[in-house]
Amino acid sequence: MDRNQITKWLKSPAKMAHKYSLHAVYFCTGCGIIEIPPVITTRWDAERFGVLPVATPRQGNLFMITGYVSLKTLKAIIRTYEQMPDPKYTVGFGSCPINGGMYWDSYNTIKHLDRYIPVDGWIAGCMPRPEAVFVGVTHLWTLIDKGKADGYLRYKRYYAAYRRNQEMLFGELQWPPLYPTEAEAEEARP
Amino acid sequence: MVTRIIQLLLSPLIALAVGVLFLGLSRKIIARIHRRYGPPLYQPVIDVIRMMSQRSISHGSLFELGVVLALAGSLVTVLFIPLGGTVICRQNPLAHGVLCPLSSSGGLLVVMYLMLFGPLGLALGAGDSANPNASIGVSRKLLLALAYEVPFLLVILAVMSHYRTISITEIVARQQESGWGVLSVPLSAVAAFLILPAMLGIRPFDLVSAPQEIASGPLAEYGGSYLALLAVQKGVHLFVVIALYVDLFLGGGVNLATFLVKMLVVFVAAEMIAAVLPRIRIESAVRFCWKWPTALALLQMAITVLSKSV
Amino acid sequence: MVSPILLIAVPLGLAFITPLLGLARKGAPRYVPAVAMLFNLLVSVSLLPDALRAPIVVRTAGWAPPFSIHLVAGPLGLLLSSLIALIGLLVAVYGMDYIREGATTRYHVLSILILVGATGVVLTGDVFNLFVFFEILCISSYALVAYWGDSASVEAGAKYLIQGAIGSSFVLIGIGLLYGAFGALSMADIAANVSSVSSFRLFVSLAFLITGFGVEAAVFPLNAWLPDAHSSAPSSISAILSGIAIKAGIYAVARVVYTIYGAQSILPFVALLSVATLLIGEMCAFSQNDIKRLLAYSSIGQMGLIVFGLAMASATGVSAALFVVISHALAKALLFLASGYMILRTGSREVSSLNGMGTRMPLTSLCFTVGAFSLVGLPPFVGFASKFMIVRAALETADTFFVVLLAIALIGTVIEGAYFLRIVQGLYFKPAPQQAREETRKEPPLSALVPVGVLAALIVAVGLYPGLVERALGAAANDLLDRDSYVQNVMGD
Amino acid sequence: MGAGAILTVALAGAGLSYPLGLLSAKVRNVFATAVSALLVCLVAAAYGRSGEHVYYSGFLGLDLILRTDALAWFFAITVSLVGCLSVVFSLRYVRGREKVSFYYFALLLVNAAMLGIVFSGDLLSFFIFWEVMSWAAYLLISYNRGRALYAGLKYIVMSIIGSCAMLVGLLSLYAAHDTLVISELAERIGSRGTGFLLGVLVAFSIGFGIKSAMVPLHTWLPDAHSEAPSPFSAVLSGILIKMGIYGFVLVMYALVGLKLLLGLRGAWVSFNSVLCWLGAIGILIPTFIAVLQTDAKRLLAWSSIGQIGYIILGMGFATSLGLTGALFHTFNHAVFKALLFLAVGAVEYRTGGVRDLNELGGLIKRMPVTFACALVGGLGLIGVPLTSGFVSKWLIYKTLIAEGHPFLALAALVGTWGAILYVYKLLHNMFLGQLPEKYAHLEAAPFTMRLPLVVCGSIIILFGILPGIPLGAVGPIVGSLGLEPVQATLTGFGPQVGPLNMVSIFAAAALAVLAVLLVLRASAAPRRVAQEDSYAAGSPVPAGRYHHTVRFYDPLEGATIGYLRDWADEFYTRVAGGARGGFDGLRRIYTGDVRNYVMYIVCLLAFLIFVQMVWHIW
Amino acid sequence: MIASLRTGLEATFKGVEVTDREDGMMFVLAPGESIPAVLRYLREHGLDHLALVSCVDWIEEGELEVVYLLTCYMRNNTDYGPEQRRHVLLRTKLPRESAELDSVIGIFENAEPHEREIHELYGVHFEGHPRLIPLFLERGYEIPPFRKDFDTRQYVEKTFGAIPPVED
Repeated sequence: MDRNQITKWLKSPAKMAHKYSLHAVYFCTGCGIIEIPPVITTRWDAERFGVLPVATPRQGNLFMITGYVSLKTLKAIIRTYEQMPDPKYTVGFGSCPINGGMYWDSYNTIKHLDRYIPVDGWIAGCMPRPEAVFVGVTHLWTLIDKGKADGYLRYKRYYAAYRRNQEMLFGELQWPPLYPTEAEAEEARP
Repeated sequence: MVTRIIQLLLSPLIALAVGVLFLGLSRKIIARIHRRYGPPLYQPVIDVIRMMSQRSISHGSLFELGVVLALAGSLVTVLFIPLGGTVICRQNPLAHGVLCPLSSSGGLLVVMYLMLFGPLGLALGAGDSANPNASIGVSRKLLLALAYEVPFLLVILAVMSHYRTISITEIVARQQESGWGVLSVPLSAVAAFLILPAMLGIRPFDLVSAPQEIASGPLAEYGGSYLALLAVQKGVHLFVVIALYVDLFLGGGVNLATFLVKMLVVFVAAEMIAAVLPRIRIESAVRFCWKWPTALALLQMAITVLSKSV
Repeated sequence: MVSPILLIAVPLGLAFITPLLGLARKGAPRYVPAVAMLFNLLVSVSLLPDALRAPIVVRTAGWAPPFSIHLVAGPLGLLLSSLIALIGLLVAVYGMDYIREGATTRYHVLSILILVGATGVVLTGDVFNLFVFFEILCISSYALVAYWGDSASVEAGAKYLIQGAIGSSFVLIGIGLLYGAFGALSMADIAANVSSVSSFRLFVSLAFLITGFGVEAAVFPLNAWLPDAHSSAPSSISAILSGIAIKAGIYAVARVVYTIYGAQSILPFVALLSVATLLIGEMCAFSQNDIKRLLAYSSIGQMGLIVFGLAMASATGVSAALFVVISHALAKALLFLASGYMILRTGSREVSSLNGMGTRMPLTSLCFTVGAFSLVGLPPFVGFASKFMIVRAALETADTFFVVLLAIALIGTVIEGAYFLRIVQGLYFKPAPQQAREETRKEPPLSALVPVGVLAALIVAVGLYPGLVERALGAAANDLLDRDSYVQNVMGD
Repeated sequence: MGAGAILTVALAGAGLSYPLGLLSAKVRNVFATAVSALLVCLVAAAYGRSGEHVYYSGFLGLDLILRTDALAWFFAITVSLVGCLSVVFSLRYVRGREKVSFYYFALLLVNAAMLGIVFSGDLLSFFIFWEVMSWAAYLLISYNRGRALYAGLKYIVMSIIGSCAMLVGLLSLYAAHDTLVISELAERIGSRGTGFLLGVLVAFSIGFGIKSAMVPLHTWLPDAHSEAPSPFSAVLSGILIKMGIYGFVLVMYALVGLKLLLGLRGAWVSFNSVLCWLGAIGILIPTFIAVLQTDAKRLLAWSSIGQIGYIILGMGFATSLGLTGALFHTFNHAVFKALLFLAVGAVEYRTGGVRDLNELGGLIKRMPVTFACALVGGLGLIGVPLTSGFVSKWLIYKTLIAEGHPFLALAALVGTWGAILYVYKLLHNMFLGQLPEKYAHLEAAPFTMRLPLVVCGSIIILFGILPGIPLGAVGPIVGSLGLEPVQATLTGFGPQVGPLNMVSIFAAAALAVLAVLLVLRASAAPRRVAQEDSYAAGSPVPAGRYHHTVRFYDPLEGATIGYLRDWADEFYTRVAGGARGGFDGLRRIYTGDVRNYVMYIVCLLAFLIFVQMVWHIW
Repeated sequence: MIASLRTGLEATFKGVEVTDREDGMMFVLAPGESIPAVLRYLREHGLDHLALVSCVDWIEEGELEVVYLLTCYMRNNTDYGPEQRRHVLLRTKLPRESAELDSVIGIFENAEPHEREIHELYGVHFEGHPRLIPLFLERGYEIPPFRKDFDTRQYVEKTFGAIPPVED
C-alpha cells in the first residue's frame, strides 16, 4: 500500500492512479454474487482501497467475473469487456473460470475463460472469501506495478485468435470486431 | 490589472480544488456514517487522474461539446459569485484575501442564467449518446430542475426584494452590516436548505444518475477523460451552489478563510442528511419540491413584500 | 327630357307583345326582358342627375281623381329603380340560356312583370297605385316560384300565395281606412294633414299597412314563406326575389312609416324586430345543408340589417341602410346566379356537392368567393363599406339602446362569416364528391359568366370607390326623411 | 422611398404572383423572391425617415394616411425580413404540391397586408389591412386540407369577432372625435373621460388579444400553427402575432399616451396591471402545456403563446426599460420562432410529413446544419447568455424586479425553465438519440431551406453579443412614445441601468471553453463509435426502437394529474356546441305548415295594436 | 371429486389407464393423440392449474414419457377441502425417434415455456406451438442434451477441447 509515497506518484501517476482507483464492473453469475456485498460494505470495506462498484463498463477499469460462465453469459461478458475503456484488468473469481471447476464436464459452461477474453488475475477458491479477494487485489497492484497486468494489450495483439475462438463457439457474432482484422488493416493502411 | 488577471484565474482554481475536496469529503462522511473507514480525502483526485489516462469512446461532436459546455458554464458561473467578499469588496475588489472578480458586472440574474449552462450542456451531450438510459436520466434531471427552480426562484426573489438589489456583492455587504440573511429572511433560508440536496444532486434526490435504476443516467456512455471532466463539473457545481447559499443567507465570508469554513458547515450538514435518506421517485420529488419549500418561500415572500410596501 | 312614366309603360307594353313575338319567331321571347331592362336602366340613369336636384312629379290626368296615377321620381325612387333595372338586366341575360324546358315565354313575361311591379312600387306617389304595383309584383312572383312544376315548388308557391294574399288584403284594409279618414289617395295629400287627425283608428291603418307590406319585406314573424319560395324557385328568379322583391317591400314599409305617417316614434320597436330578424335568419342559415335555403335564410339576415339601419331614423343610418340594400342586392344576386349553374351541373342542391368546385369551375367559384366575402363584410369589397357605415351610424346615434342592438347585430355577422367561409373552404379545399359526373368539368356558358362577372366587378369597384354611390345615397336618405319637402314638392305644383 | 412605394411594390407583387404562376412556375418563384428581397431593401433604406402623406382621400368620407416613424420602421423590418425568409424557404417546400401559385399569392398578400398595417397612419386603413391580413391568413391556414379546415374556420371566426370589437372601438372613437387620423386623435383623446377611454381600450384589446393570442383568447393558435404549411406557420407565429402587439403599443402608447394610460386606475387594479397579470398567466400555463405536447409544431405553437406572455408582461409596465425589453423581445421571438418552425419544416419536408416527436430521432447525423441552427434558435428562445434572447429577457426581469413585482418575476423565471424543458424535448426527440432505420439515408435539407436557417441563427448570435445594434433601433421608438430611452452601449448596458457587459461574459465563456478543450486534447483521443455500440447491459443493441422519446416528461403529467389542459378551449367548444344546438332548435319555428305562418302574421298585427293601446308608441 | 373423475375418465376415453396411489396422487396414462382432450376434460372438472410439464427418457424401453401435473387453484373453488388438494399426473409414452405431441397452449397458456424447454432439451416436437425457438441453450446440438444417450464428456472434449489457448 504505497499510496502515500509522493515520489511514486510523481514518477508514474497513471500506474499509481490505476492501482488505487479500481472501479469494478462485476458480473454476478452463479455463486459469485454472494461474495461481493460483504467485500464492498462495512465489514470489509473495499472502498478504503479505492475499489468502487460502477454501473456501466464505460466507467470502470476492473472487470470481476465471479463464478461459472455459461455460454449465454459469455456473450454478455465479451460484449461488456469490449465496451470498457482501454487500460482495463480482468479478475476471475473462484475455480470455475479457471478450469471449469465442478462443472468440468457440463455441456453449457466454458472451461477456460482466458481462451475467450484475457484474464489478468485469478482468485482460486470455490467462492473466495473477502480476505482472499483483498489478497487478489493487492496481487493485482503488484502486477500493475510490474506492468504485467497487460490483459488489454494481449487482447489487442492476439485479437484475431480471441475472435476466432469466440466465433468457433458461437458462430456469427452480432457485433462487429473491436479491432480491424489484418485484412481490413492492410487495405486501410496504404 | 495584473492582480485582476490573477483573481480571474484564482477563483476557478479554488472552485476546482474545493469542489473536488468536497466530493472526497462526501464519500468520507458517508463511509463514516456506515461505520467504515472509507477512501482518503483525495480519492476523487486519484479517480480523475485514472480516468484521464483511460481512452474513452465518443458518439459525435455534440457528445464532446456537451461536456465542455457543462464544465465551462460552471467555471464561468464561479467568476460571478463573490467568494469571501467583505464590505471592502464594494470599494476595492482587489483588496488582499478577498475574491469577487466579475461579480460587479452582472448580478444575481446573470448567475441564475449561467447556472442553467451546466444541466443544459450535459443534457445535450447525453442526448447525443444515443442511449435510452441517458435520455431517461436527462428527462429526470430537467424535470427535477423544473421542480426545484420554483422554490429556488421564490427564495432568490424574496432576497432580492428584501435587499432591494440584484447584485450579490451588495447583498453580502448589507448582511455583514445588519445581520445574516438567515435572520432577516429565515423561512427562505429553510426553504433553500430543503431543496439544497435537489440542487446538489445528492442522495434523497440523486435519481438523476441512479446507478441501480438507469445505469448512472446521463453518464451511461461517458467514460475516460469525459467522465473525469464531468466529475470535476459536479464538484464545481457543488461549490457554486453552496457558495451562493452562503452568500445569500450566511453573510458571505469576511475573508476567504471564513467563507470556506461556512461552506464546509453547510456542506457537512447537507451531506449528513443525505447519507441516511433513501432515494425517492421523480413524481414524489416534483410534488415534494412544489409543496413544502414553495409554501415556506411564498410565505416569506409575502412577509417581505408586505413589510416592504407598508 | 324623357318622363319617368316610360319606365313603367315601355316594359308593360313589351310584356304584352312577347307572346305575339313568341308565335312569330320561336326564340324571340328570350331577348325581350333584357331589352326592356336595358331601356329602363338607360332611362333611370339618365333621369337620376336632375332627380337629385328636385324630384320629378308626373301627373297623368287621364283617370278620374281618386285613381289618378301620379309618379314621384325622387332620388330614392330613381336610385332603386336603376338598381332594379341593373339586376333585372343581368338576370334576364342569365335567364336566356338557363331556362330551357317548360313554358319559357310565360317565364319571360312574368319576369318582366315582376320588374315592372317593383319599379312601379318604387316610383309611385299614390297609395292605391302602390297597392296595384305591389299586387303585380306578388302575383307574378307566386307564379314564377311554382315555375318548375314539381311538387315541392308548387307547394312552396301555394304557401307563398296564401301568405301573400293575406298580406295584400291587410294592405287593402289599411288603404280603405286611410281613404275613409282623408278621402284622398295621394301620399303627399295624406301626409299633409295626417298630423291633424291622430286617432287610434289611424294607428290601426298604420298597423295594417306595416303588416301587409311586412309580409313581402320578410320581417321576422312574417317571413316564413321566404325559405321555401327562394329555394324551390329557379335560381334566376330567386336572384330577382332576393335582390329586388324584398327590397320593394321594405321600401313600401319605409315610405309608409316615414312619409305617410311620419311615425318616427315606433322605430325603436321596429329596430327590435329587425335585430330579431337578423339573428333568426343567421342562426337558421348556420346549419343548413341546402345551398339555396342557406342563401334564402342569409337574405332574411341581411334584411334584418337593412331594417335596423332604417330604424335609426338618422340621415347616416338611412343612407347606410340603402348602401346595404345595394351591396346585398349585388352580392346575393351573384351568389344565386353562380350557385344556379353549380346546382345544374352537379344535379343536387347539397352544400357538400359544391366541394371541389374551385378546380372544376374556377371562374364561377372565384366570383362566388367574392360575393361571399362581400356579404361577410371583408374589406376590399362593397360589403365592408356598408357594414362600416351601419356601425358608424349606430354609434353616432350615441343612444345606448342602439349600441346594444348593434352588438347583437355584429354577433349575427359573425355567424354569417362562419357558414359562408365554411362554404368557401369547401369550394377550394375539400375534395369533390366521388360520384361527381364527368361533364361538371366545364364552366357555365358565356351568358351566365358575363352577368356573374359583371356583378363581381361591380362589387369590387364600388367596394374600392364607394364615392360613386355615396352622393346618391345621401340625397335618397333626405328624400325619405324629409316629409315636408316631399309634400311641398308634390303638392306645390 | 416612403411607405407608399413600399406598399405599392408589396401589393403589386402579391397581385402579379398569381397570373405569373399560371404562365410558368420558374418565373413566379424568381418573381416572389425578388419582390420579397426588394421589400427588405426598401424598408431598410427607409430607416430614420418619418412623415405622413394621404394616399386616398374621401373613402367613406375619411382620408387614408400612410405614416412612417421609428415604431413603424422597427416592425416593418421584422415583417419584411421574416416574410422574405419564409418565401425563400417555401421555394422548395411547396414545389410539387397543387395550388402553388395560390399559395404564393396568399403568402405575399399576407406580408403586404402586414406592411400596410404597420405603415398605416389612420385607424381606418389600419383596420382595412388588418382584415385583408386575416382572410388571406385564413385561406393559407386551410391550405393543407383535412384538419386544417377546422383550424382555419376556428381562426377566421375568432378573427371576425375580434375585428367586430375593434370596429366598434374604432368607430366610437370616430363618433366622439370625428377623426381617425392617429396624430389628431392623440391630442383629442382625453376629452371624453376615463370610462369611455377604458371602453375603447377594452374593445381594442379584445381585437388585439385574439390576434396576438393573449391567454384567454389564444385557443385558435395551437390548431392554426400545427395545421398551416410550415413556412406560413413561421410567418404566422413569427410576425402575424406581433401585429397584435403592434396594435397594443400603437393604441396604448401612441394613441392614448402615457399620462392617460396610467390614469386608468381603479381602486387598486389598473388597466396595465390587469394586462401584466394576463401576461404572467400567459407565460406559465402555455409553457407547461407545451412541455407535454408530442407534435413538434403544436409544441412550438404553445411556446409562442408563452413568449407572447413575456412581451405583454414587458409592455404592461409603462416604463422605458419594460417597453424596450418588450419591443426587443418581439423582434427576437420573431427570429427564434421563424427559425424553429422552418427547421421543423425542413425535417418534415425530408421525412415526408412526419412531425410526431415519438417517431423521429438521431437526425443530427443526417441534418447537422439544421440541428445547429435549431440549437441556436432554441438557446435564444430560452434566453441563454450570448444569444439575443438573454438581453431582452434580462431587460424584462430587471423591470419586474425594479417595479417590485416578485410574483410576476417568478412567473417569468419559471417560464424560462419551462422553455428549457420543451426546447430540449424538441431538439432531443427530433435530432438526438438513435437514428431509426428508415431515416438512415436521409439527405440534408436543400440549400434554399438551409439559407434562412443560417441567416436567422447568425442574427441571434450577432445581436446576442452586440445588443447595441437592435437597441439603437428601439431607443428612438421609446423616445417617440414619451419615455426616455435606455442608454445602451454597443455591448450591453451602463452601470446605472444595471451592470451587464455581454462581451465580458463572452470572453469569460470563451476562455473557459478553451481551457477545457485544451485539457481534453491533452488526454487520449477518443475512439469514434457507431450508434449500435451502446451500453445495453451486455446484450447487443436491439434492432428496433432503442430510443427513449415516448412520453418524455411523463412524471410531470403524474405530478399535475391532468390539470394541465387547455381550459379556455374546452369552454369555447362547449359554448359553440350549445349555440349550434340552439340554432337547430330555433329552426323548428319554421314548421312548414302554412296555417302556422298565417297565425304568425295575424299575431304580429294584434301585437302591434296591443302595444299601441298599452304604451301609445305613436 | 377425484373418485368421480376416475369413473368419468374411463367412461369417456378408451385406452386410458387410471391408477390411484395411496398418497392421494392419481396417475392417468393416455395415448399421445388424446392428451388435449383429456386435459380439457380434466380442466372442466376442477383441475384448472397446470403446475408443470416435464419429460422422462426411458432409454431401455426406447420411449420418452411426457408428464403433465394438474392441481386446482384455491381461489377458484369455494369448498377447498382435502378432496381438492389431491393432484392428477397425466402421462403419455412416445417413441424416442419421432416424439410428436400436439401443443396444449390453447387450453393452458402457461404451458408455452415448458413445451419449448422439453422440445429444446428432449427433442419432443410440439405441433401448433407458435415459437419453438431455443430457450436456454446458445448452440445447436445433434442429440438433445437431456437425453440419456447424450455423452456430455465426449461433447465437452469435442467442443471445448478444440478451442486452442491463445498465446501459442
